[in-house]
Amino acid sequence: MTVLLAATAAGLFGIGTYLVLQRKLSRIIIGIALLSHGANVLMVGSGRRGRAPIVGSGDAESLADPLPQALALTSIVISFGVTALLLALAYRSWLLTSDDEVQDDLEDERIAHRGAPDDDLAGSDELAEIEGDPTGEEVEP
Amino acid sequence: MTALVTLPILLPLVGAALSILFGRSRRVQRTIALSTLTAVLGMAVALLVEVDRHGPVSVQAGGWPAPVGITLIADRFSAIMLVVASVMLLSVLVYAIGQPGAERNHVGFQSIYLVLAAGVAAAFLTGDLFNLFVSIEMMLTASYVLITLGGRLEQVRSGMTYIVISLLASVLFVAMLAFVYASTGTVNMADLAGKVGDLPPGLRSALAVLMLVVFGIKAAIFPLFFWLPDSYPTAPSPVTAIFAGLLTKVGVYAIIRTQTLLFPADSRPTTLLLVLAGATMLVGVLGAIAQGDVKRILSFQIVSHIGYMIMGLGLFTVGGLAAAVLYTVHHIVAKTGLFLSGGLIEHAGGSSRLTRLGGMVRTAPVLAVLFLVPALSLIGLPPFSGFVAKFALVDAASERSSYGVMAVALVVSLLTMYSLMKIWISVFWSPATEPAPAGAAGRDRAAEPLGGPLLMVAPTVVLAALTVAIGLAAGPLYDLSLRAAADLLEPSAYLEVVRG
Amino acid sequence: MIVLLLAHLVAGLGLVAVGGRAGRRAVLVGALAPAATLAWLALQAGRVLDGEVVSESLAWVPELGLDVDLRLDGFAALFVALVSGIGVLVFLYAGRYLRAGGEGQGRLLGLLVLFSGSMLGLVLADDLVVLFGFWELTSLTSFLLIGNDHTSARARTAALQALLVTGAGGLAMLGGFVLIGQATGGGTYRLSEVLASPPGGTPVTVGLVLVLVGAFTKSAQYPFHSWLPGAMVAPTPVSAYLHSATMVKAGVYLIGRFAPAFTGVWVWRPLVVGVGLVTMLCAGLRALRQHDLKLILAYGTISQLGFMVVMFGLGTAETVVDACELVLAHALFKAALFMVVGIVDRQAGSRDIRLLRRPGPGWGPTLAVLLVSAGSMAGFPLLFGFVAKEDAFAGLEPGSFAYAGLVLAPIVAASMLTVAYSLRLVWGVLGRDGDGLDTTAARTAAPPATSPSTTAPAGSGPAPAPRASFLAPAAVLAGLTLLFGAVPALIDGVISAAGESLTAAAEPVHLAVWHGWNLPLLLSALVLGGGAVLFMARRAVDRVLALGHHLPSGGQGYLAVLRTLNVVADRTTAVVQTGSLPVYAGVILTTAALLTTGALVLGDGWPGWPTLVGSAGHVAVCVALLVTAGAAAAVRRRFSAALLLGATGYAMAGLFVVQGGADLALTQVAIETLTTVLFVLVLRRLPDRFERRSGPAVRFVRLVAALSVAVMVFTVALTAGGNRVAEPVSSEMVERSLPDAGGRNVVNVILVDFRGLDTMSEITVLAAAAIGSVALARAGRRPRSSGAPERVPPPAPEGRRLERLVVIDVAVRLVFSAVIVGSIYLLFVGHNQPGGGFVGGIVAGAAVALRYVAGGIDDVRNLSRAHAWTVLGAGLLLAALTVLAPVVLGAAPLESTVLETDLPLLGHLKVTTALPFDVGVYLVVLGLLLMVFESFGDDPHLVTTPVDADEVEGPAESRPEAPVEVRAS
Amino acid sequence: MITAGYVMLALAGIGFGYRLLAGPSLTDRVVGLDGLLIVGVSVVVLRAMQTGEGAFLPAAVVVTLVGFVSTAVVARFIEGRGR
Amino acid sequence: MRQSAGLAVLLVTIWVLAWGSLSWANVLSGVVVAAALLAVVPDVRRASHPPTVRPLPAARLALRVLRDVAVSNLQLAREVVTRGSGVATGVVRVPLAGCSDETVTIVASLVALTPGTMPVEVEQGPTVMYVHVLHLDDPERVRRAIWSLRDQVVHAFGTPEAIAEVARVKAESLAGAGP
Amino acid sequence: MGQALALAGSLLTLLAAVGVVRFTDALSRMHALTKASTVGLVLVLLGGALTVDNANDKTSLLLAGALQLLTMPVGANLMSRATYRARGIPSTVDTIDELAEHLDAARDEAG
Ligand code: NA
Ligand code: NA
Repeated sequence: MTVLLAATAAGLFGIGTYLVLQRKLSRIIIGIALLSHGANVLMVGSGRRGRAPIVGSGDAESLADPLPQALALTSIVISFGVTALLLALAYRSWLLTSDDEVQDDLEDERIAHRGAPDDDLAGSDELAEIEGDPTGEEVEP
Repeated sequence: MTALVTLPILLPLVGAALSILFGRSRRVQRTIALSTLTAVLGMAVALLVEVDRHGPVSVQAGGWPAPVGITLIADRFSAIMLVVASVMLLSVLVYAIGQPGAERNHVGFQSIYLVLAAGVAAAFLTGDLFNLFVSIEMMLTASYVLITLGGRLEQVRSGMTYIVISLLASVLFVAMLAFVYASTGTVNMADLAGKVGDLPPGLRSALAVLMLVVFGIKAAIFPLFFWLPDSYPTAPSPVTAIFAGLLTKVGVYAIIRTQTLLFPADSRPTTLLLVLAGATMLVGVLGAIAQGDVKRILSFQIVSHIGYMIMGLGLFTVGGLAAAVLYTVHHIVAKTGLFLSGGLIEHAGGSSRLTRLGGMVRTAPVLAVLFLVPALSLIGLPPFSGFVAKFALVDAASERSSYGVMAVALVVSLLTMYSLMKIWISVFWSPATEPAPAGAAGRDRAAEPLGGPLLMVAPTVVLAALTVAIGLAAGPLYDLSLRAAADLLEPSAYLEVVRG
Repeated sequence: MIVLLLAHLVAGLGLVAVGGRAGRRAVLVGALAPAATLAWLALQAGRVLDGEVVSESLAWVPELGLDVDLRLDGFAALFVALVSGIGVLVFLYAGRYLRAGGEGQGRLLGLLVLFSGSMLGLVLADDLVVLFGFWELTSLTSFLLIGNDHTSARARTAALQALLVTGAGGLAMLGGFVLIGQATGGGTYRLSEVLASPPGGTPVTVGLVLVLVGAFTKSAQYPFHSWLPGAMVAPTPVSAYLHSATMVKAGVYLIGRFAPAFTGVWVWRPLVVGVGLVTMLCAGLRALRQHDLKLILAYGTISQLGFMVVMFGLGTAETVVDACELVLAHALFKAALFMVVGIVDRQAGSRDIRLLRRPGPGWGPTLAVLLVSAGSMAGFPLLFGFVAKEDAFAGLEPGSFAYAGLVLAPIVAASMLTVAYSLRLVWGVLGRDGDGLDTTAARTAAPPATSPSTTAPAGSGPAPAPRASFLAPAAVLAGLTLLFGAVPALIDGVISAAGESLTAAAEPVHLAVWHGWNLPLLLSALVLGGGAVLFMARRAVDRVLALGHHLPSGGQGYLAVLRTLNVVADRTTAVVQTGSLPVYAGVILTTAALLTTGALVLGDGWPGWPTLVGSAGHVAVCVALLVTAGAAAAVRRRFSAALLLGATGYAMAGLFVVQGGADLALTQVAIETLTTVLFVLVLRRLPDRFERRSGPAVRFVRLVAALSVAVMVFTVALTAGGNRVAEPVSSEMVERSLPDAGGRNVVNVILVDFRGLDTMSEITVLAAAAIGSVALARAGRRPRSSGAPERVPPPAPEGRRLERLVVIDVAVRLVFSAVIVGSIYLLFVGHNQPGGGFVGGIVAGAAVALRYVAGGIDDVRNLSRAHAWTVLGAGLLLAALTVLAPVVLGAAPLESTVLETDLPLLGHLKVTTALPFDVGVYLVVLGLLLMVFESFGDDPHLVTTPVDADEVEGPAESRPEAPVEVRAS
Repeated sequence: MITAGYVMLALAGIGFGYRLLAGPSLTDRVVGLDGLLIVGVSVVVLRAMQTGEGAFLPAAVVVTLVGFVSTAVVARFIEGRGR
Repeated sequence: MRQSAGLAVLLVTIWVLAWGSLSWANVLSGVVVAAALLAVVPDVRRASHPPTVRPLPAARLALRVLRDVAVSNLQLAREVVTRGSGVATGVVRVPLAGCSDETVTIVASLVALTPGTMPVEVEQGPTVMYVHVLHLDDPERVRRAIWSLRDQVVHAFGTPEAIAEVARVKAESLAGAGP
Repeated sequence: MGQALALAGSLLTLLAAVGVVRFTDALSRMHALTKASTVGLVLVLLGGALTVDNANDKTSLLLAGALQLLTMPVGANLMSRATYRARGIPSTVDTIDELAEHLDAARDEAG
């Protein structure tokens, strides 16, 4: 792993992170794609570089490490599948809302902005009553 | 033996493929799925018996020896998880078939469900870190599809959260794998177990922490859990139930597996784990208390109870790990059961909001019992499964003088009770304070004396009975957990069987 | 004993299930289990009174020291007698109190039996954890009993409070048990062993406090008392049984068990005695202000429990024996009093002393029972309560232990209160207050807790007298009070056995009515006199007590705690659970970055700076990567961003080239193109621009998160890269690729052979993603009208379909089949050259994309009779079977064979069994792409109106179903 | 000679890259991207000529194909928007 | 059937080229692949008319295209240096009677490669091409150049009917009727 | 020979790049790219095919060249059409625009 590769991966991760923290799903998808690129840079960078690992095209020492390549390839293909799914989600979002904005969870917002819990399970009224604590005024007319 | 370790992964895959091909007939699809999962359950049980008697069983995929080929391996811990997972998968499938509605009729449901089953099994059985990644991806992709099946607006919203966060975890996973390979030149877990120890301490603990974060996102531990309560409740009930039971547990499994197997004792993030465990328990249960919807309360409780499992791991004693294993088993059963009864409540009452439900102890007494049993188990009341598991945890914490986390565990137990009783009181006792939404599927009481279709009620009953059974048979189960925990802390047999 | 517990369980569950239909017989069934227990106890009586112990054990979780150890000794026997004896009576009483067939009665009786069993288990348990278990079960059954009338908001509220308070105490107690159990040498939870050799140390001290908290909550001691008055909303049989005679004594029971062993611990006596005394006094005072008969009794119970707590808590040989007497006396008179109050309530229709009128004729026996029991409560001579109180005073005589006087004085004072509220109770039942006080004020006040139905409305003349069978159970109890009061020696044996089983120091007792002229007698007289005076001056007393109304009460404390809890829960959740994806993502990524970097920095292992750059090519592609990535992030238009992302992807391919990854570069190029295509297909629907530029603060936070992640990646990457500790395992792969796996292209051999399982999972991911995309994109389309699957959608209005362009049409037709052939070539060449199933499939997908460009989705659909789903399924099946087949044959999954043969004309042929696997991969990838076009590629006019997903159901089961969801008509 | 080729292609790459980044229209970016792909393929071919390593040539062939695919798709669907 | 055979030959050729060596194994497998493709994707069978290639006109066309391309690039070099000075763009309508789908595609492609012109629209029935021209001084000159290109293409690849049609149109235009 | 062809191809690509940078409107840049780089790349591919040893590599390069010749002009055609029609891109037509007239006429007819 050269400094350049590490820095490139870091840069991709940084930019990807910046994009993932946005509200438009299409930007988020781009961010995730960049993060995946960053991870794959790390992956291929984790093995030796060299000639394409095809037996017979050079001595074994000069070949690039094939394993990280295979792993990166797998991860690339998986990312592709999931990206397709995410795009389907954006498409669905467009069908329903004509946009791909990531909306906040309504229930969370409701809880965050309500004054008090909806239900008084503690039953403050009932409790005062059944505890049998008559006020002084009740005794004397 | 080869078959026992491999077929639980391969059969669902073949089943999924057949299910795709037989897309024209739901009946055939259901037969495929039911028979596949039944077979998997049988094999899982056989595997557990075998592993418990004779130690870990491993297979090298393709016949290639260990670091070259992928290792599939079952030890007691993975076999236990596989058995429990198979039971859940089968029960929830039956429930899903019994549930009226569009989702279960979707042409893709059965095949995706089988993919999920394969992913879960593969995650439990793999002995290779990269294959673990791929297995989890398989499970997650299936879950992405299941959680958005139906395509309603709130599903799209929560699906975005769920998928994006999961993808971030996946990206970090790949980065972590790259770091692991860069420093050790291998991704085979048994191979890594020998090599990670040679790494400098800083790198070692950085890898340990990164793994914890990666799997912690999936396991929903604090502060990585936020996605869960927002996304689970929007899915169809059976989907939520199987997610609640299995998905986070795969994360927990991975945390326990990697932290015990890969890292030498001196680089285990004990304090970090215990702090996170406590925070997870507490924040999760507070979230549950704040909610006003059955499924959301139950979802937050998942988070809270993940804390217990992490706590057991964080103790890094045989007792603690055994408790964590037992707790995980208990939690899977009880929580899945609760979500199933939550689905029945929704079916019977037309909503899952507390304010819209009420008086069901009279209108649906069977549901009351079906809710109460797993609820009491989750609270930790004897003789249900949760009691022994929770006690084992507290006992282990006390043994190790980890009083802080022990206190949190006890307090959270109480708060769990409060949040569950909130459901009990609102749904079963008090009258509804809000009318049910217009057009809500109010069920025909006369037609459904059980409170729901038979195929929905039956699996719920089975899980409720199971949580009682686990409680009653806790002795042998705890012994098994102890053996599993001992294996985890002293994995020599595991390593031997892989290295040959 | 276990059989008895099981009998309770079975009877209880049976009654809950079908008791509602059993009518009055249900009561008798309910009484069976306690009756059997009583019979069993009678059989064991001889041995137990001789000081023997009857024990039974059932292994449960031996490794945790968790076994169902049951142990019947004298003390337990006393409680078993109470639980089962009063249990039988309560069931008989309930038979008259409850209206037959009322809603929830089967449930109520069943729960009572379950409670009875739990209580029995509690007092018999010799394992602390099992004891805790039964303890919680009593809390739970109490909860369900209090809330049994679920339509009443008060019942629900009270039930929850009781559950939370006692549940909290129970958990504290469990913590205490664990601390104590762990402190014993062997880590035992066996109660008798713990008490035999009590451990010490700080954890034990803390543990004891926790255990006491549990006991205090259960026995309604201040400040945890307020749930008990609330619990009075339960039907009177429940109050009589749980909330006076048995369950509330569980805490007292526990203190009694623990006291002799742990009085030496410094915290024990001050805490127990202090709390007990405060409770005695405060609850006594509160009792004086109640108008509801049940509440008078409830506060009386709290006060008396305080008394018992003090006596047991002192833990001397003498006081524990006295306390045992108190337990018995209290159970007898308080259960009877509750029953009488229940009778009054039922017959007169009210329990409010301001509303009750003088009882009419025929009430004589009832009043007799009342007088006997209340007298016992007040400590009137010749009644058992007197005997017990005398002995208690004697046990507290100054000099019997340190500061005994300090304890005695408040107890005497509290006893006066007891006398006063006993009188108030009697006076109330007699209807004397009903004449004197302003009844209108009472009527307008909140209605007192009355049972849901009464035989007669209040105030409509004298109430009818109860039937004899209604009164009988209470009469039995009153009779015992009289009997033991007159001839206390009858129970010498019971009390002695109980005392001796608690502490070896206890000596056999001889109960007597008359001990001569001594201090206790004097005190008794003083108490009776003082109490009478207090009652006489009740108006004045009430006015004084009313001043204390504003003092914080236990109930307010509970409310405050609960409210705070809810507020804290809300606030925490509002902060943590913002519901906003960007926040979640930010927290997660930053956490990952900070924790990991932190761990790295705290340890050491910096390997020094490695090589700066690999080659000039590296510099070029890395610069390209970063610049295009940055631009993709910066542009504000969706299409431009997608194009720049594509450029980044091509730069990645460049990087793979310079690193030496041929297959990787190939795959990357192909995938990147298709990703761009998909992006365009989706983005064409979406608005042109990204709107809403966020504020500087938000952007700053994003920047910080991005930076922290980048720093983490950079540092860990360099540290990991510079610390390679072993030769990579891939060298062996390179060696074995050709000779053992029959392929030159090592990457491909890894993908389809060495690590074929990864690939299997990966194509499964693709299949799932494909299904998911179709499901999402096509969900909620209106069902096709006819069942027959149509391949071609109905023609769209002119001008709205994708326009056919002659140039591209011709070019695509020329290119398409050539590209497909090329893709098949790539598939087959893969094992030896760059290529393989993935790349082949993707290139085939590119060809499909060309068809799409030419003629839209119709052209794609018309390509072949083979449906996209079939392609996908067949591919997955082929791959899975290739993995599976060797397993069936007894080999490892995916184990492959190299087939080599020389054929005439064709020459040397070499095929590995990995080939069908790769074909499966090809098909899955192609299937995915076909389905993706199916998802996004619809002509715009078909989907311009957003569809409401909810209104559409999926195709019905009976109709023939097409694999692809229906499309709009 | 090959080195001269590399230099020219590098300069061309800078030019196309500038157009890709600067736009301003979508067509300009497509032009830039297509140009960059051509540069990339050319570099790979030059490298193959230089080193004799043919492993990356399939990638070059595929680029010529898929470059067309993406251009065609973009071209078909950018109507109504130009940036 | 004839179309299929022609396509199959093309596909086998590509297959053999891809493998890089002419062997029985490659040819036979190519036949299998081509047959399989035609069977599974029947749609490709109706792909196009069988290509008619007349060697001599085709060679002439090739020469002309080579010349055009050379000119085109030189012209471009000049413009690059002069920064497109004197650019006067315009769009010209060029009716192309007698062109089939295939030939009009070839014409359009060649127009794209030849100096200063770029087709921006091709319409069918009647066939009309709109060409974007960098230096438009005389639209007629552009039209004439493209027509001559069309003639050559049709002579090289078109059907006899197309050649006749082209000849007829040419005669009409010479007669001044205009296309 | 091969190397010379490759060098010429590279030069043409550079030429295209300069045109793409310097021309002032999108359609003109389209001209520059299509003309120079199609030929440029084909030359490079030819040069490669003449130089490399492996027969398979040679045929690959030839196939790539054929593909490029076939697709690049078609792509350019498509792209120009889209550019001309795209609302967001100003197509500076300095002199006559017969397509615009045609489109207007068609629009009038429809409206
Ligand atoms: Na409610
Ligand atoms: Na324009």
